[in-house]
Amino acid sequence: MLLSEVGYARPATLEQALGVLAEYPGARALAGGQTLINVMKARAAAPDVLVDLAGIPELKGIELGPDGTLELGPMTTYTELIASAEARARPILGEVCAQIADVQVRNRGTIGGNVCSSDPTNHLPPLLVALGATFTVTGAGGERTLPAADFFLGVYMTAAGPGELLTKITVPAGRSDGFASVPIGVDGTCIVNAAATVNGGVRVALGCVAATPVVVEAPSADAEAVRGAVRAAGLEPPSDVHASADYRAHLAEVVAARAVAQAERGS
Amino acid sequence: MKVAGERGFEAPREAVWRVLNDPAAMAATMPGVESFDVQDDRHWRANVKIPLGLGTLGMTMSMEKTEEREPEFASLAIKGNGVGAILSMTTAFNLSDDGAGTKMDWEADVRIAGPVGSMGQRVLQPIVNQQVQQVLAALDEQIRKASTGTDGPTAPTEA
Amino acid sequence: MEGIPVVTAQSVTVDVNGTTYEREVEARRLLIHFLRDDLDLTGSHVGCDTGNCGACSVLVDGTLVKSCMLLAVQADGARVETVEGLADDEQLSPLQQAFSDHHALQCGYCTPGMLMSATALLRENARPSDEEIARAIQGNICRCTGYWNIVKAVKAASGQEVAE
Amino acid sequence: MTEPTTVAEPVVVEEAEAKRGYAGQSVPRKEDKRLVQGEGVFFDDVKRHNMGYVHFVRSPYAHAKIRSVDVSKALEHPGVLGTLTGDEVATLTDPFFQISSPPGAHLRDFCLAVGKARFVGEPVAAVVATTRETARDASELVEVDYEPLPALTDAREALADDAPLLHDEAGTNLTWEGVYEWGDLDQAFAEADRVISISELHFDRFNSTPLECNGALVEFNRGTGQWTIITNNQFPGFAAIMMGPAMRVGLDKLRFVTQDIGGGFGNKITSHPQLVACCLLARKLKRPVQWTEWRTDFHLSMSHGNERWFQDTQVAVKEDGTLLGFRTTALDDAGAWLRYEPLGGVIWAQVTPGMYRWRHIRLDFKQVVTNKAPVSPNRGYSRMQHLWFTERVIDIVAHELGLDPVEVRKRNYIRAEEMPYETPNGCVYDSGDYAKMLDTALELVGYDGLAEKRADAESRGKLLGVGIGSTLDSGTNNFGQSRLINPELQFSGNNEVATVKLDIFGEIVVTLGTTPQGQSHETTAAQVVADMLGCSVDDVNVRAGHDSYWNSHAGFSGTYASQFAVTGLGAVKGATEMLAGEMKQLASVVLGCAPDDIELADGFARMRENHEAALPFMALGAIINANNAGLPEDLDVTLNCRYVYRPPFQPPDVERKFGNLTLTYAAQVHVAVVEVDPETGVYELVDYAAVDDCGKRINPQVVEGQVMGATAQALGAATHETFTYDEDGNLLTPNFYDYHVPHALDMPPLKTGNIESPSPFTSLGTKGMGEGGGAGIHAVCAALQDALRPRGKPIVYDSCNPYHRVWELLSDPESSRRRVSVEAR
Repeated sequence: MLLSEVGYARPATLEQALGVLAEYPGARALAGGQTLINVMKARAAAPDVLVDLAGIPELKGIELGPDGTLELGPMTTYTELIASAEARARPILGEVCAQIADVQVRNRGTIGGNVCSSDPTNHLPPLLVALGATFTVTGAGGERTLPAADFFLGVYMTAAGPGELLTKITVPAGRSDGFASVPIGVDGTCIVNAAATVNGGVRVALGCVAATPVVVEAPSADAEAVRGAVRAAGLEPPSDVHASADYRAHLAEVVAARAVAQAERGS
Repeated sequence: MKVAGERGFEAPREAVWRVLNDPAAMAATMPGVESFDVQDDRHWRANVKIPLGLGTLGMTMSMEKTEEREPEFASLAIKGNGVGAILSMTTAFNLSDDGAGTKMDWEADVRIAGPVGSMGQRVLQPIVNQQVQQVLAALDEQIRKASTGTDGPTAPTEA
Repeated sequence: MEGIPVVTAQSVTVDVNGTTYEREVEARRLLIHFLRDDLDLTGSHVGCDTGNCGACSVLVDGTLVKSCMLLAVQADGARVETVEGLADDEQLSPLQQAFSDHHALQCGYCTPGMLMSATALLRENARPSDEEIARAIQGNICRCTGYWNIVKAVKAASGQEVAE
Repeated sequence: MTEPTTVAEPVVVEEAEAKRGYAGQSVPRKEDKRLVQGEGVFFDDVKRHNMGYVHFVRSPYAHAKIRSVDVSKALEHPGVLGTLTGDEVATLTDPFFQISSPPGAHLRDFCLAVGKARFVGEPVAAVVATTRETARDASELVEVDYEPLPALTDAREALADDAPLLHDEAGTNLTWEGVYEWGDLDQAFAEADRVISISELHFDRFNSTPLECNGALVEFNRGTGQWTIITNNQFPGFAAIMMGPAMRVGLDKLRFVTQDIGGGFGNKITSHPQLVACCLLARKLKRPVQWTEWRTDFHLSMSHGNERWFQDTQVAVKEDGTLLGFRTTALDDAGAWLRYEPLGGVIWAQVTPGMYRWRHIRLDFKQVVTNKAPVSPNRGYSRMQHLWFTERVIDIVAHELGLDPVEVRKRNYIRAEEMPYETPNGCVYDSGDYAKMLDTALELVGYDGLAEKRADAESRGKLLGVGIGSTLDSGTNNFGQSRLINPELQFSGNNEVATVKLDIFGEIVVTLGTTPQGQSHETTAAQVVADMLGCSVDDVNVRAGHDSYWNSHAGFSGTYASQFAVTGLGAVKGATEMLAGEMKQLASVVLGCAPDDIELADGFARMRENHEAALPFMALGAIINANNAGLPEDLDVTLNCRYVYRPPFQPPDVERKFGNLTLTYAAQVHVAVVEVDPETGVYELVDYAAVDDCGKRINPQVVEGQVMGATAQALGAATHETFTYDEDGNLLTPNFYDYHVPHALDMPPLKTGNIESPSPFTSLGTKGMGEGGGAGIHAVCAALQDALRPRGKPIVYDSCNPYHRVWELLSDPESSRRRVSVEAR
């Protein structure tokens, strides 16, 4: 419950934030804090410095381009995204954010924090991978853009390396998306989740079955085809108190098919 | 938590064995090693800061070679003591010739206790897997370096 | 590049329920401990160490948050509302009164956080349904009541009929 | 979730004496005004000048020798005020008194681990510093040299030759065992048409996780040698008995103070080790010390409910489903220490036959220690495990014999006309009508229309099941049952105290010996007093909380074991009767009549025949307290009355393990309707009814609140709540991340009903209540077994059925079925 001593900085600009991150190798960005502060309470992590991103206007906001592309500021809270008229261009985003945790967490937690914490049970990593989002990462050396699938490197590890920040999430246009999960209790932590799109091919990203989302392409939206594709992916999910590896692998097939079915209904 | 695997190296068995038994080379494969000292040919100690993305986990690790049959088999017992965690691990590897290269069968039993352990297995198991993958990738690099004499990076790239 | 300050402690000014407080506080201090230990506002409680239970729920600049997942320094300059500010001069608010009328509390430990969540809900939604109420208090754990009477109380406080 | 529905007309079995008054009414709670304003005083709200914060260093190992503990670096840390280690504790204190007979009696239990750590999270040392954060920082600097030992985490392996031995002093992990046998088992099995064997059932480890964890603020008065312990311990009487001898001081040196407690459910009975550590630190450091237990600490180390295996069960049954008897072995996992145990080894016997008429019963109780957190009472303590077992047996028997579980229950329930009913072991069920309760519950869920609902669920690809959980909530312990555990123990009976006084300005002041945690004692006590004194509840001031300085506590004071409505209110009634008598006597002297001519009404003591001749309570209070010159010398009136309620118990017969172990038996029948998704094992409670009978209800709203809360806890325990350990003894559910308790959206629609069967044995017709919610666990297990029947008739064998277990039952029903066999005779 009690944090180790930590430094705190509240930059007003992206440049200042990157400056602090560069100066202190043990610094970590503080977004909504709904994961990081808890990890610090357990003292499972003890960053030297927290760089509070709340005061940086350019990291906020949602913009809808003329072609339907959504540009999401990483400091957008779930609540803001749910309420955003622009974000309804890709309705699944708001629908999934509304399932995350509870009101309080949605009020503080940010979409950037969700993906940067890269907890395998989070909702947004598989969703954004399935939607084919791209992430813009900014560091002292400038900006680079990479597909969501390449952003997630491991548990708590992303391509946003030391001295870098996730500065933008770009979601392409599309409507036919689905999301399904088996959580622990209503809207609890996910045991397994899956996001799907059928904009073009059938693309599923599975969460909770590996350190990072696992992408599965199915030959058709038929439930058996989807399940077969998941089976063929040869998942080796972790086992824990909520699910054995076998059960997780089984659920992965079920939720994949359900996510695809929802996506089909939306198309 | 048990993990195991098999890995091929494009180097002769002796070269692989040398790297696996060279504390300095091994230190270079481990994530976040800050200092390393060899107490005797069976005991090493290291101070590490394992990168965990949200922060680092500082640990003092002591390693003991518990069994050795040159040039094919060795086993190690590793103990780590840190603020957030206590780690204990036993690992063993078996080397065999595979054409011009070497095949390594390895297994490890990793146990973690303490606050980090309380973060949940869903997180720990993948973390252990990814650390193992990093070690193996770095090992590749060290073996390549040792067998070709070229300078590769001495430590894995920190994500 | 001109570095910005990195501090391990700083002065924090907050307005809590209409009173301004200024205190020197360590950066690592959670808002809940700042409220309880430094400001002696012990109405908000701690029931977990993982951000799950919601007993520490308060409003920061009108937004419902769990004050155990916020550093006190992050609340610098903010307006904070806690359970201590709900009643007007000992006169219970309709929501507080409804909690009592419908036996929506037993030990009373989760109640302050629960009231803040309900307050936030009623400000946005004057006539919530049962489902909306349950969703609004999803982040608040109560181990005594089973929630049924809490839903009933919030509904009654919004002026809607409830079954007796 | 939706609002609860209540049957409009409570079914009243026996018309209670029709008398207008507060008793029987849902009077608004006195506690609420402060609690809804955040003005309750919980232990952690109290501060003292210069107080230090305690942080415990806890073992990361389930089982390890402690070679050394070095606090030197911690002591050098700025802000650190001092430390406490096991070595110090071993010289400053004696081991806690053990309830058990040998070999459990040989355990040497101190407030910190001495020489060896026996579970993950066990306190090994303590550090005190000027802030909470600093104390934790410094605790990380304490260097403990551990030598890890193999851990014992499965009770079933505790007796193996190569099992790790937890306590060398005991020489075995089997710390207590006892054989209970009543009736004639041979005859029962000879008469049986069928014998159903069940190889193993498992009641899982969980607890009710009160939202406030344990803690205390402890001050030491060096002048008087007395400690003041401001704490949320819910059974100070027990804590004092444990702490005094260990600390080598008299009990008056331990002053316990409590105001508000954030839930207890039994889980706050065994905090005495930590309280001793705090006492030692307060004395050593010459300043108040404060300890707050955090959630993860609580999960790791405090008060798990008893985990129990029922092995080699055999049930003797007639063809028509008449139950004759059973035999079983109960293997109880106590965790690492016997902090309240082995009382669980006898408490279950209060409900030996469950609600059924079988007369031939044998139960071999074995309790073992393991490298897990120590167990202690949890709402429904020890009876819940046993009643879950009897309910599981009923459903398994019914399903295996092709009978209807409703009919089997009705055939075997003890009948209303048999009350009071003496059980095979001499307990007396006071009153009740279980069949009527079942009918009420079934009606609430529309049982007659269930086939339709089943078909509807099927059309949606779901499996619908209905399950019954019937259970008893035995209240008011006879502590004499402890002698069945250890004949040397000098405990029996029970008691509780209240004082009621009329103060100088006419204020009625009540003190209780209890330590309520949400049970509304202030309100219900005021109702009883107001009715008896003929005044308003608003005129009755019931002091909040408990303070052993008030001298209103007895040896068994506390709040536990469903007894306030009997012992607490019995004491209140007794003290109020005394006060009423004194008030009448005083008024009669003043008004010049006989005491019998006086009545108390509307805040006056007045002559029955002449209401004009009246004295307001204020006058009476003033006369005795401030204006007493000239009163007759022989007038023995203080208007300050103390009464100790003592239930009418006899010590049980230790040889036969026979006797009345409990005074009252409230009953609950719950019915759950569940829908299972056969593709995933995920299920949802789609309907739920809880029918309660706790005799005379003083405050129906409060009673219903207890029913609802206990139900919610049971539903949590039935679905997700489990303290599961890995083979190394790491707790896999150490906080609310992985230990999922029900949230608002998890709650099913709830319908409640009630029956009132007043207890013939209590002064108010009340029965203790609040612990009967375990019925929910039984009902959910039964509903799942019913729902899954079309899929290979799996047997629900565990009390906790998270989705993965349901999926296992669905995908491999056979392995669960192998646990059960039916032999035709």
